[in-house]
Amino acid sequence: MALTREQMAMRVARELQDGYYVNLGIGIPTLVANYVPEGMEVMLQSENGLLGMGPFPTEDEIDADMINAGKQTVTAATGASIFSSAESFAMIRGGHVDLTVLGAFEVDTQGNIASWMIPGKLIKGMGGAMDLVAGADNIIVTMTHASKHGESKLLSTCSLPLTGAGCIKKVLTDLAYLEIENGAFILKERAPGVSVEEIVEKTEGELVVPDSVPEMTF
Amino acid sequence: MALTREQMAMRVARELQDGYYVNLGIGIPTLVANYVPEGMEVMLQSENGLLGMGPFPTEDEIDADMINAGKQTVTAATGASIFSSAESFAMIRGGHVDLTVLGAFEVDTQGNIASWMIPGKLIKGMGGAMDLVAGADNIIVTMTHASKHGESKLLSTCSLPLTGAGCIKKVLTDLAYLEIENGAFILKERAPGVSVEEIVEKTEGELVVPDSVPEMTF
Amino acid sequence: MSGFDKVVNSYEEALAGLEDNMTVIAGGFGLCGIPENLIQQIKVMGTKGLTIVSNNCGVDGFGLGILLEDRQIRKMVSSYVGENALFEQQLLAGELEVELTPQGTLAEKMRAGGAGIPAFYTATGFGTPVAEGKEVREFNGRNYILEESITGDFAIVKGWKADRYGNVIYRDTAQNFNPLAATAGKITIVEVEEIVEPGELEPTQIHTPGIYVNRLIKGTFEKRIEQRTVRQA
Amino acid sequence: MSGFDKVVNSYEEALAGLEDNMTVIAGGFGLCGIPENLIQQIKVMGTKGLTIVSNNCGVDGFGLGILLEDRQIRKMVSSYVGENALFEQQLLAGELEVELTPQGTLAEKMRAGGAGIPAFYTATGFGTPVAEGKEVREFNGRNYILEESITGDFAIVKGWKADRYGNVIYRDTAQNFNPLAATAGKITIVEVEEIVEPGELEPTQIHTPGIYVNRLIKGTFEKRIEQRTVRQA
Repeated sequence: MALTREQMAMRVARELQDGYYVNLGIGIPTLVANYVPEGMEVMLQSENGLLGMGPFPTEDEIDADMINAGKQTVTAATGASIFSSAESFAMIRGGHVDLTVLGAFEVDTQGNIASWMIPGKLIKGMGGAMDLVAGADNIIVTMTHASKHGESKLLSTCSLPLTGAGCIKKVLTDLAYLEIENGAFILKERAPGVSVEEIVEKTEGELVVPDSVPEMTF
Repeated sequence: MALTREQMAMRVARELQDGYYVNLGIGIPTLVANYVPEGMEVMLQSENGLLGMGPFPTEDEIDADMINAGKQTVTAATGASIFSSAESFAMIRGGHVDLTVLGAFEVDTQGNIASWMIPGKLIKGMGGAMDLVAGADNIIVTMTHASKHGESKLLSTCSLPLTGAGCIKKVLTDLAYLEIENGAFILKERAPGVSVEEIVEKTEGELVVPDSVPEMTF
Repeated sequence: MSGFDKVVNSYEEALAGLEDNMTVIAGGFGLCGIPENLIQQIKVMGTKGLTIVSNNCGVDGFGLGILLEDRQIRKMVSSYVGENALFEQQLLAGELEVELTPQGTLAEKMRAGGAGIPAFYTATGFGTPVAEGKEVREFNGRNYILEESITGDFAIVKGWKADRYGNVIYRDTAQNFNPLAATAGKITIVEVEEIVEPGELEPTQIHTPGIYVNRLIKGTFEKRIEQRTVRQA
Repeated sequence: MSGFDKVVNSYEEALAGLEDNMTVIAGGFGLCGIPENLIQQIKVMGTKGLTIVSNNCGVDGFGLGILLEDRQIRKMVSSYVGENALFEQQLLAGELEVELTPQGTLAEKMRAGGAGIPAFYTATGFGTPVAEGKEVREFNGRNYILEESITGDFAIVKGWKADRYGNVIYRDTAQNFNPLAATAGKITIVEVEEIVEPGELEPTQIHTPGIYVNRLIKGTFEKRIEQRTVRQA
């Protein structure tokens, strides 16, 4: 079975470490915050200028001046700091964020990522995604392994305009967890009940399959 | 009579305007603060991170955490702001300071200034002087017109290592107020009782003497 | 009053001198911390051909979006413009130009503009469409692109409190691009919720020193929320 | 405690890992806002061959000046080093290297180092000895030189108050280079006068967010004054 969005978030959460500063993109990455392991603390960075993002506000707490990068109303966690956009991206660009999790349309075996633009459709803009992928050492991309039409999103060369070049080393799809090394995807783990064959079939870029590919457990 | 240090400060103070943000260098420039015209307010920028420098503290007010760029204990004026060195030089380099007054060893007809280094003697460093002359549109250099040995400091080409190139337009010496235009010093005013001949004699760089050179009055 | 008193008493006075085809840098992120009344005044003035530098272009009917209604904007420099149907329509019709700029690069371009730094290198955008036509240079084995700074004829800024000298503090995440925009305008106008006397703000806690501020005005603000999200109490 | 608790309990622990020939960035301007106890600990450790990046090198017998006594400093990167006879003596004897850097350029190099900007252009120093060997480029009709950023193996910083998470505020002009140094160290150590609990500092008023701080320690400080100047009450 392919992973649910919740399971994908749970799997990403296993990469967290106590004391990590983490930037979570919109969508599945946001859900990761719900699965921080017991006894561990992480601090969420929101690129509009908030380090230490708390939960959504109650009706009474709602404040138009307190939002996250998705423009949702949020709260500040204990020990938060709030600053300008230049300071926020100084942190990001300077490599001070420990883990960045974001979605994508495509990833390729060179570590390229395409996530912001589909030519011919409207161009909404890259927001902070280009800064995030350029600035972080440790990035996990979360996406479905293939499109609804079965076309692989793990490619030898991205077909869409890039968000960043040569910056991705870890990909979690609904079928597998893979790492990118020496111009190939390395299959590290598979979703429960998903066969290696299915992953091979749905991976267009070069895929290295080790002798043993453990199944994820939840 | 050559101007005294106090008279030089008084003359510079006539260039002030109400609402000016001003950076005053060490020495004669510092004295300018004592001659701000009645009914006018200026705000002093100290490049170690203080906008709105107040007077020296009383014995009771002395605070090691409150100093100026000359490392003297100072106070903050009403409405002051205090910030980092990067912010301070963003202001300076970005051209936000209205007037900069500083001393020099030499100035030349190309608007070059040498003020920080005498080869063979100890090199103490340029501090903020290179940033100040590069960042300000409106700079007044204050210095004696000639050395104690009678050697002119207003040259066709500076002999000492430069602090800044092509950035000086106004010079006040103990003998004259001059502006630099089209590769020459223009004699604008002379000190009371100082003859045009004396100024001509003590100016090595090309000097333009208008038909009328008013005497300064104090 | 002192020559440092930046307070003006009307939005007409605040935006005096704004002309067609000028560049305006605006603070705000989404609808958070936007100079709502200054934008409204630009609509009233009907100034045309504007280049607007702002992370977003508001939404239909609010924020910078209202300047699209009478086609006052010629060009937007933004990182994300996905919240606005009229924007899309004018863009597709070729009536509006857009220069998409990564969010962090946009923030740094404003800061650099205000700080007298004409250009800087960043890894952001290397190998992407953003790098087209830009110099690439290697430092310590990594590739970076050269990005030039931005300054504006005017900057419009939303603060929380300011003293009469134009020392400004921002509230919570309404800070965002505002202090950067404030440094980068030839003329910087700040509208705030409250004006206090000089000396009332702690000097070390001022976000925008008054030296950057030319005009200051007190406004009232709708503060519309773009994505209202709540949890159960 | 939480993984965000940065507090260490001894200066030995604070400077663990500092080795010969490393680069250390230090906050402070003159003797104001210098990390006195961290400097003292480096003296005790006897680490040699250090490159120190700091606006000044203290005075004879205090601040960074004490690291000259046992020749622990190989190279200083500073804007002004005129307060120190031992410095002069070692420089003239060729025992000490100095890279003089304009004060604003030094501040910006630290900020850029922390912000992932490898280099920037500035007009400061164009046409002077500082420009030697550096690229000159024209932007909008004016000449600028290319300056590269600075990072350090360690940064040593003096704050006023910090919470356990390493969020720091500085007092008055003791801020100076400290927040810039804090961003530019691979390992950043902050010593402060008071440590408070997370939540006690107002989030918008924090000068150095805790993300930049690796180790935090409470110290006591002499705060020597370099130029004591007073007026009559």
